[in-house]
Order: sequence, then C-alpha cells, then structure tokens
Amino acid sequence: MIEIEGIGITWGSEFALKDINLHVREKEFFVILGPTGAGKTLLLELIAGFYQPDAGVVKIRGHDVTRLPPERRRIGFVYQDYALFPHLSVRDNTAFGMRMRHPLRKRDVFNLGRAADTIREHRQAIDSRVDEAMDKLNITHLGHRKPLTLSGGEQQRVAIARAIAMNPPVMLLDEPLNALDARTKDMMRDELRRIHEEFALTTLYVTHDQAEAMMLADRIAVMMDGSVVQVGTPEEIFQSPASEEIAKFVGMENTFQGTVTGREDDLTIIKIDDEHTMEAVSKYNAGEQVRVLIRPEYITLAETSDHTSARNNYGGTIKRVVHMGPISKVELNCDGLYLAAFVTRRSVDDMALEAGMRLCASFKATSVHVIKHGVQI
Amino acid sequence: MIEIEGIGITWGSEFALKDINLHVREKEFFVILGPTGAGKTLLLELIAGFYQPDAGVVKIRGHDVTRLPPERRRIGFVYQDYALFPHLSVRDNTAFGMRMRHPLRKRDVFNLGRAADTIREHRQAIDSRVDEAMDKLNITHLGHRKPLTLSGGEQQRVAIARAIAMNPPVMLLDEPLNALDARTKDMMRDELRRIHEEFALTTLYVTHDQAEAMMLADRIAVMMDGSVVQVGTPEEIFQSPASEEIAKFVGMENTFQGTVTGREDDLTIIKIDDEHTMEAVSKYNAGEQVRVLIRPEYITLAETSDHTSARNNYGGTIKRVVHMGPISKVELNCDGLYLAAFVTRRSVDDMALEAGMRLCASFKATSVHVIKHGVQI
Amino acid sequence: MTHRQRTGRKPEAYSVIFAILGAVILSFIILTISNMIVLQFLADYPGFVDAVKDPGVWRSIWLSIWTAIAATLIALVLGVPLAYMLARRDFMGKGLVEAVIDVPVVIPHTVAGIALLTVFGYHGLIGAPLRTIGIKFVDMELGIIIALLFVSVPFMVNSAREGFQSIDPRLENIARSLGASGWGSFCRVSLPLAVRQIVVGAIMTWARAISEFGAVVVIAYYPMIAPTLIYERYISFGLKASRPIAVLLMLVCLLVFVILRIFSSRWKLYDRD
Amino acid sequence: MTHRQRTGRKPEAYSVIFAILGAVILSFIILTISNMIVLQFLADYPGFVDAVKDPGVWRSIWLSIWTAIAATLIALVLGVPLAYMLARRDFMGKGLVEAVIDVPVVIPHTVAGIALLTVFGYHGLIGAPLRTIGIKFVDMELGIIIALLFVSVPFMVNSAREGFQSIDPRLENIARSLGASGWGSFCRVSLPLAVRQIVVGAIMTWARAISEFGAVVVIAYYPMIAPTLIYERYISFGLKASRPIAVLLMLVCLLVFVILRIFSSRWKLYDRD
Repeated sequence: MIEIEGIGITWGSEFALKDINLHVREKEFFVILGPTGAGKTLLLELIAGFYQPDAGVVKIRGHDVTRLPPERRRIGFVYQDYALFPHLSVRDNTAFGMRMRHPLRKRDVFNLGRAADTIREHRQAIDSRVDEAMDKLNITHLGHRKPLTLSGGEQQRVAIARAIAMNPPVMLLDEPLNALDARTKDMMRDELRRIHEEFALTTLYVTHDQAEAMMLADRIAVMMDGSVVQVGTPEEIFQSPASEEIAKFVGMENTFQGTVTGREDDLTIIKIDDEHTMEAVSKYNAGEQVRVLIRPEYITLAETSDHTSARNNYGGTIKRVVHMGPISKVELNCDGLYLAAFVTRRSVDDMALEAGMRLCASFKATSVHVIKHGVQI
Repeated sequence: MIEIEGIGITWGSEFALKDINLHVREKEFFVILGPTGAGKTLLLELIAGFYQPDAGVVKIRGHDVTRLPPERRRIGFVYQDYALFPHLSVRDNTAFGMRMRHPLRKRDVFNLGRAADTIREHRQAIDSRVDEAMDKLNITHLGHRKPLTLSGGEQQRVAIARAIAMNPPVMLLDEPLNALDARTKDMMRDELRRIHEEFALTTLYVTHDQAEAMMLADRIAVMMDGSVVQVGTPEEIFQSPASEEIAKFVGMENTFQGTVTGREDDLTIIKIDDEHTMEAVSKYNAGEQVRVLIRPEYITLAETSDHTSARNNYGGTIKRVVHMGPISKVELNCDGLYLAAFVTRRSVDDMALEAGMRLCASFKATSVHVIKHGVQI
Repeated sequence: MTHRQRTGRKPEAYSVIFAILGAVILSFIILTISNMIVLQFLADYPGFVDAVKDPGVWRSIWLSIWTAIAATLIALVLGVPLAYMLARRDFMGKGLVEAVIDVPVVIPHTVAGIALLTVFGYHGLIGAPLRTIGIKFVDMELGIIIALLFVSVPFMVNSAREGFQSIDPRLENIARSLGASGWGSFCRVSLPLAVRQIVVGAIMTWARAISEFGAVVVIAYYPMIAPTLIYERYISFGLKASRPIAVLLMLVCLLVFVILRIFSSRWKLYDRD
Repeated sequence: MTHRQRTGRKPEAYSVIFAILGAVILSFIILTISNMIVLQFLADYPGFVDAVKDPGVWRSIWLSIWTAIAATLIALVLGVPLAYMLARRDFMGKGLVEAVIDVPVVIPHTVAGIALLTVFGYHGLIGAPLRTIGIKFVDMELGIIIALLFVSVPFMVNSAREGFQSIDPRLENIARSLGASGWGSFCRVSLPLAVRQIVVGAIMTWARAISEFGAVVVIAYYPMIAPTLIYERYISFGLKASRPIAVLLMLVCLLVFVILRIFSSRWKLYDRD
C-alpha cells in the first residue's frame, strides 16, 4: 500500500532522515514509535508531500508519488496540535476538503436551465458527506463553534473529522493523543482504532508512547536518530527488542551483563556474577558475552518458592515499594542482584508488601530476553 | 507552615478562585491535584506573590505575607516549562538568586583597605553555595551551556537548582514533570522527593496526574473549578473520594447505581439490578439510593470461585482484553453487570485470557466504596 | 494572558520614574497637537472658517487623500505577494531583498525626491520615453503617487510579512493535504488569517503617504497636495496664514486614523493573542 | 523553523505571478536609487567631487547625523520606560496612550512643523517663556532636535514595546521570587531580553529622524540640515546642483544603515526564533 524506499533528507546540517525503508500493508494500523527528535514527524510530512526528500521514493498503491504535490495524494493528515483553521467554524473546517476537491464547476453554473438544481444537488452531496463525518465523530452539536473555543479532545475530533470527510484511503496521525488528558486519551485511543476499521483506512500513526503503540498497532517500526531500527509486531518489538537501546526505550527495567556458561537445546545458562545464574531461552553459545533483559511485569513475587514452575528463583529483600496508580513497582535486592517487579495494588495489600520484607522472585526462562552484549542483532 | 485562609480572586469575568482554605504543615509534601483549568497554577502564583488575591490571607510561619512583594517571601518556584533565563548560562541561572539576595554592599567595596579580600570572600561564599546546588542536581557539567540548548530533563534540573540555591524553606512546583518523557519523568519524580527530604523543604506540588500525586504526596488537596473539594492522605482521596466527580477523576472505572436493601453492622447489602447485589462496608441504611465505586485493580479474576474469601463473586464472559503496557485491562460482562479489572500482563499470559472466555470476578466488601447518590458528602 | 495588576501594593520607585518619563513624551505629543488646534479656535476662529470655506484648500486635501489611497492600493497589489514570498520561501539573496525593502524608510525625503526625478523626470530613464507617448510625472498626479508609493511601500510589505509569518505553516500543509492548490490555500487560509496585519499595513501605508512632503515637493510642487499648500502659505504669508489649513488637515487625518483604528481592532479575533 | 523549499517540483503559476509582482516593486526601489547614483558618477563625476570637497555640504550632513542621534537618545530615555509600562501594565486609558503614540506617524510633516512652531516658536506656549531665559528653538539646533524627536519617537516606543511583550512575564515572576526587586528584574531580565528590539527601534528612530524634511524646514530652515540644503540647491540652481549632495547623503545613510543592520542581526540569539 505505502512503500517507502531509501528515503533520506538533510535539514540544514543539524538533522536528517537516513535511508528509510518501510512497507505498510493495505488496511494496516502501522505505528512509528520513537523518542522525541527521531524524525518521526518529518517522515510523515514527506509521505504527505509537504516536503521533498533529497533521495528515495514514496509509492502509494504502486504509483510513485514522490514528486506529486500534497493536494493530489489523497492523504488524510492530523497534526499533534490539530492545526484547525482558526477562522472557520467546526463545520467549515470539516467541509474544507470536500469543497476543495469538488468545487462547483463553472459550466454547471452557467448552464442556466439547470443551474439552480445543480447547485442544490452539489451542495447536498457535500453536506451529507460532511454531516456523516461530523456524526461519526460526535461533533454535530459543535458545528457553529470556532476551534479556539473547543477543548483539546473536541479539537482532536474535528481534526479527524476534517481528514475523514474527504474519504482518504490513507491516514497519517502525528502523536494525536499527546496533548490530551489521561481520560480523554483512553477514549480517543479506542475511537481511533474504531475509525480505522470503520473507514477501512491504512493508518500510519506516530508516537513516543510505548503503551499507546502496543495498544493500537498491527505492526510497529521503531525509529531512532533518523533511522528505522526495528520493524515488527508489538509482541516482537516488546519481547525481542533488537538492541539494548530499543529494549531500554520500550521499558525493560531489568538488564544485566552476563556470560553464557552452557546450553542445552535452547535453554541457556547465563552467569551474571559469582552468586547468580539465570536460565534463558536463547541461541548463544558458551563463552559469549550477553546482555539479559527481563520486563518487570514478568516477575512474580511469592512468600515461598514452592508451587512454581519458573526456572529462575531468587530470594530477596524488598528495598522499596513505589505506588504508581493502579500498579506498584517493587524494588528487590536479591543478595546483590537488583530486580524491579510490577504487581497490582491489590497484591501489595494482600501480601502486605513493604520495605524490608523477605520474599521470593521468580520468572520463566522464556521471559528472559538475551541479546549480544553491546551489538545490534 | 503555609496557611491559606479564604483566598478568592476573579480573573476578568471568566475565572476565579473561590474561598480557598488550606493548611500545609512544616516539611510536608503537599500535592494539589485537579484537572486542567481548575486554578491550581493561579493558586501557586498567589502564594508566591506574583498576583494579589481579591480576598483572603496567606500566612507563612504565622506571618501574614499577603501584601509582601515576591522578593521578600523566600519561596522557591518552578514553572511547568521551567522559565529559565535564556540569556544567562546554566551557572548564571543558578547563581541568580544568591547574587540578588546578597549583593556586594557598597561600604564593603569602598572600605579600601579590605576591599579586595571582602570581594573575594563574598564571591567564594556565593560560588560554593551555587556549586553545591549544581552538584546536588547533577548539572555541574552543563555550567557554561545556554538553557535553550538543553534537553527537557536538564532544563528541569536547572530550574530546581536555581530555586534550591537560595535555600528557601518553601518550594512551589507547577506540574514540573508534565513536559518530560516517561523515563525522565520516573527519574525526576524520585529525585524531587529526595530533594524534598534532603533540603527539609515544605513542598507544594501541583499536578493533574493522579499517579504522580499518589506516588509523591504526604497529603493531597483535590481542586476543581477554582475550589478545593477534598483534602486528605492519598489513601483517603483514592479510596474514599468525597464525590462522584472526584471518584471519576481519580480513576474509579466501575461505578454503579444501587439501593441499600439491608445492613448488618457495617456490612451493607446493595441491590444493583434484579440479578445482582453487592456487599460493601458502609454506613447507609436500607432504602437509601447510593452510588457504588470499585477500583479496577481491586478486582481479582480466577477460573473458578473456589479459594476466595471475597464477599462479591460474579461469573462473567470476557468482552475484551486491552493491553496497556505493563498492565492489561479486562472488560467483563457478568450477565449484564459490566466490570473492568486491571491485571498484569503476566496473568493474561498465564491464564490465557481472551475475549469470550468465561471466568469469575471477585472483590472484597472493603474494596467497594459507597457514596450517596448524586450528593457530595 | 494579560499581565494582571498587583493591586493593593504600594507602587515601587522605578514604576513611578517610568510613569513620569512616559508622561513627558506623551505630554510633548499631546501638547503639540492640542495647542495648535486650541490656539487656532481661541485666537483666530475666523481664519479657520475662511480655510474651511476655501475650495482651493479642499482641493489640496482631497488630492492628498486620493493620491495616498492610490499609492496604498498599488502597494497592496505589489506588496502583499512579495510579503508572502518573504514569509514562506527561502531563496538566495532573501536578506538583500529585505534590506532593499527597508531602504526607502532610511533615505531622506528630499533625496528620494531627487532620485525619483532622475528616473521619472523629463530626461529620466523612464520619464523620457514615456513622455513621448504622453505620460508625464513631473508636476502631475502620477508623479505624486509614484513619490508616495516609494516612501510608503515598506510599511505594507513589513506588516503583511509579519502577518503571514505568524501563521503556522502547518495550516497551509493541512489545506494542501485536503485538496487545496497552493493558490487555494493562500486564498482560503493564509490571506484570511493575515487580513488584520494586512489592513494594519494598509493603514500605516496610507498614513505615511498622506504625511509625505519632501519627496513630493521635489517631483511635483504643483498640483499642490495639502502639506505643500501649508508650506507655501507659511513661506509666503507666515504662520497665521498656514495654521488654519494645518489644523484642518490634521483634523481630517486624525478622523480617518481613528475610524480606521477602531475598524481594524475588530480583527483581533484571528490574531495570535 | 524555516519553511523548507519544495525542491524538484515545478513552481506553481501563482508563485510565478507573485514573484513577478514582487520584482516590480523591488526594481522600482533599486532602479530609483541606483539610477541616481550611477547617473551622477557617469554624467557628472566632477560635480560629485565638488560636493565632497565642499565644507558646507559636510557641515549640513554632520548636523543631520548628530541631531538625529540626539533625538534617538532622548527617544531611548523617554520611550523605553513607556514601552515597558505599555507591555506590562494594565491601566485606564491604555488604548488612548497607544493611539497618541502613533499620532506623529499619521500627521503630515509640514503640519507637525506648524504645530511645533505654535508651541516652541518665539510666541509659543513653551518657546516664549524659555526665550526670556535665553533658550531658543526657531532656527536653532534645539528646534531641529525637537522636530526630529516628534516625528521619530513612535518607532522607538513601538519596537521596544514589542520586544518587552515577547518576553514571558513568568521570567520576571521567577526573578522576583529569586529576590530581585521590580527594578532588578527589569535590569537583569527584561532589558537584556528586549535589547535586540530596542536596538532595532533605535535604528528605525535614527533613520526616520535623519530622513525628515517637512517638519524641520518649518521650524528651522537654518542651520540647514542636509535634506534642506538639497532642497535649497534644487530650488535655486536646479537638479544638477542638488543631485551630487543627494547622492552623497544617500551613500552616508546607506552606509550607516548597512553597518547597523549587520550589527543588530547579532542579537538574534535571544530572540524568539
């Protein structure tokens, strides 16, 4: 559907996109995830045609659109701060695309016999399409308001309705939830996914929020410093990050250095320090230097180590319990091995977790992610 | 320490603070929590003396400072976007307060015999204090940089160092973590708490983020529409919100209407609909209309209802599982009663939770929060 | 957000000094203007009535007004597109173009008059060939308009450029993605959003044009625009003869200025604040 | 962020038309200036040499330069505090004060001259009493400075006000909370951050002052500032006699303007972009 081949751009001397290659499939919800300043927005703008790449080709449905002006690409675009036209009402904002793409042709107007009818039909066609878009996004009641009088969530809806109204096959969204408060964010996220399905869109969605990416994406591309560093399903990205940098960015709090000491089929024994070894599912051989990553939510806490099939078990002392809203982070010192685990608030209360308490942390060998030390795979 | 009595202000005709009363204790970490536009920032600015209230009194350590200009209040202030002086280096920013509060006095300079020594001693005194503040916030290496060249997290540190350097007993922070990315946010949050302890500050901290409030606060005041609507410890606020509005704001996703049908000591039976009743710990009497709130993280999911001491058990079908980063939200339909529960990602995998699966949701009577329907308590 | 007053607190010393310094410059301006008007009405009301009744005076004032309007309209047509290019495009020598636009502001008025005369005079580069087909500039309305345009066009370009610059370019990007051509997005988005700054620029341009004397007097002493008439009466008959016309012209200018100022403040809605 | 070029795409029709319209106004300005200079050097180089050697010409130019500088300094001292008050305080009649500041821009130059004469003339409100203690304005340097100040002070106030307005007031709040008094925060924060806009305002004020002719010629024909000298030569001896001085004055003005423009662009660092 959207093919990006070898796109590169220099921006002054400061900044660049380097040889970007992506292939977004038809009707896919594709998320570009990366830290601020990675060039995500610029990439979207290049696809929409607002800027020209210095090198490379953008294809949509097999057609090379690299040199096509934006108005001929039929791509819906929603900016982070919505970029609503402040001088137009909500309705006129929504109708902008339809009026631009389907202007009243002169010959219709001057064909005197039918002029009045033609104009009316034309207006009705536009109106009904605009009504539909406004209805779908629940902004019908805001029709006469000016954008600056709206809340962030409402502006967001108008920006989406405006893009949807012209029925684009492709939709580009630039961190659309960023400026919203937590509750509106949750609502809009579900809605974006719904709209994606309902209008059979191919959506490219840019964000720096890993949770958002995980919740929305069919596939994710991770961008860093102007390059795409990994492409895959959310599971692939979050469970098998291709480098330590990506692992850190997607929230692997527990990382250790180690040396592989033995292997049996896929089960690898890794020595962390003199007192600790871990078992992991990986393909590295004895003697190799590796980095080990464990997501905090995969670590289970129990009062004893009975009744667990997990291969890795460590006794430890709670250093600190940090309440983070619905979940709590428990920081453990397992005789020199520091682990962080996420548990629900409920578990904290039930087990009466508090600093100084001794307990047992366990995780499965399949929950341990191993990458070659310091080297991207 | 800080007493705010009957503070009110009108801002044009649009906006107001209404009769605010707060008492912040010495060395307390006090969080003002509320949605955007509640007047939280304005309240801080009134305490700092940037604006004058139309009514009411601000007292610090028992002294009425309401009419004192800001430079005589000794209050450290950190704005959301840091408000660093763009024309000064990081070091000069940090030293600003010391240089302003302890200018070189003329008589020292003109006392010719000792002038050179005096100036040197004076400079050294300021320098060592500034060095200490910069060291405490790890910005020593940035000393010669200009603020606009720094990252958000670094700017944040400079803003705090600048306020800390003049050794204020009181520190006001206006949504300081808002503009930071998730990882820096986590780090800075811990650091803010550490600085609070280390410098023995009385801290007033404004935020709209309930998780932040919970993690940091000794006590919380909830503000809405220019009024303080509840004051209490994090536990009181999150487990016993005083009104439905507060409950929603602090993230109670499960709310139901019901009628009390019976009571035995503190255990109340509440009828939700023809098929569902709940048991709760509350003091309402039979016949009263109430609203019932249950936090999603207090709901436990199990394949059977055995082995649970919880008083409320409902069999249901999973409608949807939403992955939200480390935790997942499970939406259940328990024969017409819709419940949302938070579980760790790990549990989702272990129990292989997916839409359509039948299981049992349970929660304790003490986890059910009951408020009088539609009325603030 | 406006800066709220710190009520109920004693004003600081520096505020008082600032207020006094400001008051000096304000009273200088107010005194200069009001003194002339008041003095005219108190000391020589008949002289004012005579000026009002003199058709020659009105002819001059009207000439001043319409030539200034003509110069403003030309500045609009030629200056707004240039302002848009300066605000939105990067090109070689852009800094030079911006400097050139500011040059008429810095050139002394009589020098501008002499320079225009070398181009549009009887023997001028453009004046000479056009004269053969009957188009003359010297001592003609056309010459006046050319002179007014020269001195006033920078105000139009600079104000409109600021207007365009204050518009988020992403609004234009979005308009393009919604199917508007470059021209369409200019007309539907950029122009409406910059309209206030363009109107302000037009008012400034007109004001600058109607106040010009030095450049006009060199290229076209006749037909006399109002400032020239005032100068001529002053040189020939003294202060008493010129003051009534000066008062009349000033009242006309202030009236137009006040009306336009009220009118233009309506546009605040689309502005950044 | 600058608007990046859309390279590699055919320019659109409206861009071409915009470029042509812009080129018309640019060539009008460039042609007018360069034609006079080139013509002078090609057709009458000896005349230019004579002007350069004439001490009377240099006296006039020097008088123009230093009176304009004097007016600019007065405008700085009186205008910057007013600009700060306008940017930061709300008070009754603020809109009126802003309007009054703009009035000198809109008043025709000879009208301003007449108005100043009624105040500072021999029989004027201020001129008469001051004359008894020996201070005279008419045909004196003091009169010239007063006239230049009147026409140019709005540029100072408006530019400085924009500078102060662009500073986040919260920076001043923070300075206060760190122990700076109102005056301290003005000196340490507001002034350094607005310095570029103040310098730009001073340049504009100076440029406006040195270009003035109409107001000065009424209040002080003698001692002759350069624009008056050019006018006098033009009236008495024609174009050929005045042009060399015009070229010389223009070259001086352009030189100063270019130097100041380069100098002021250094301040971009603290600016908003």
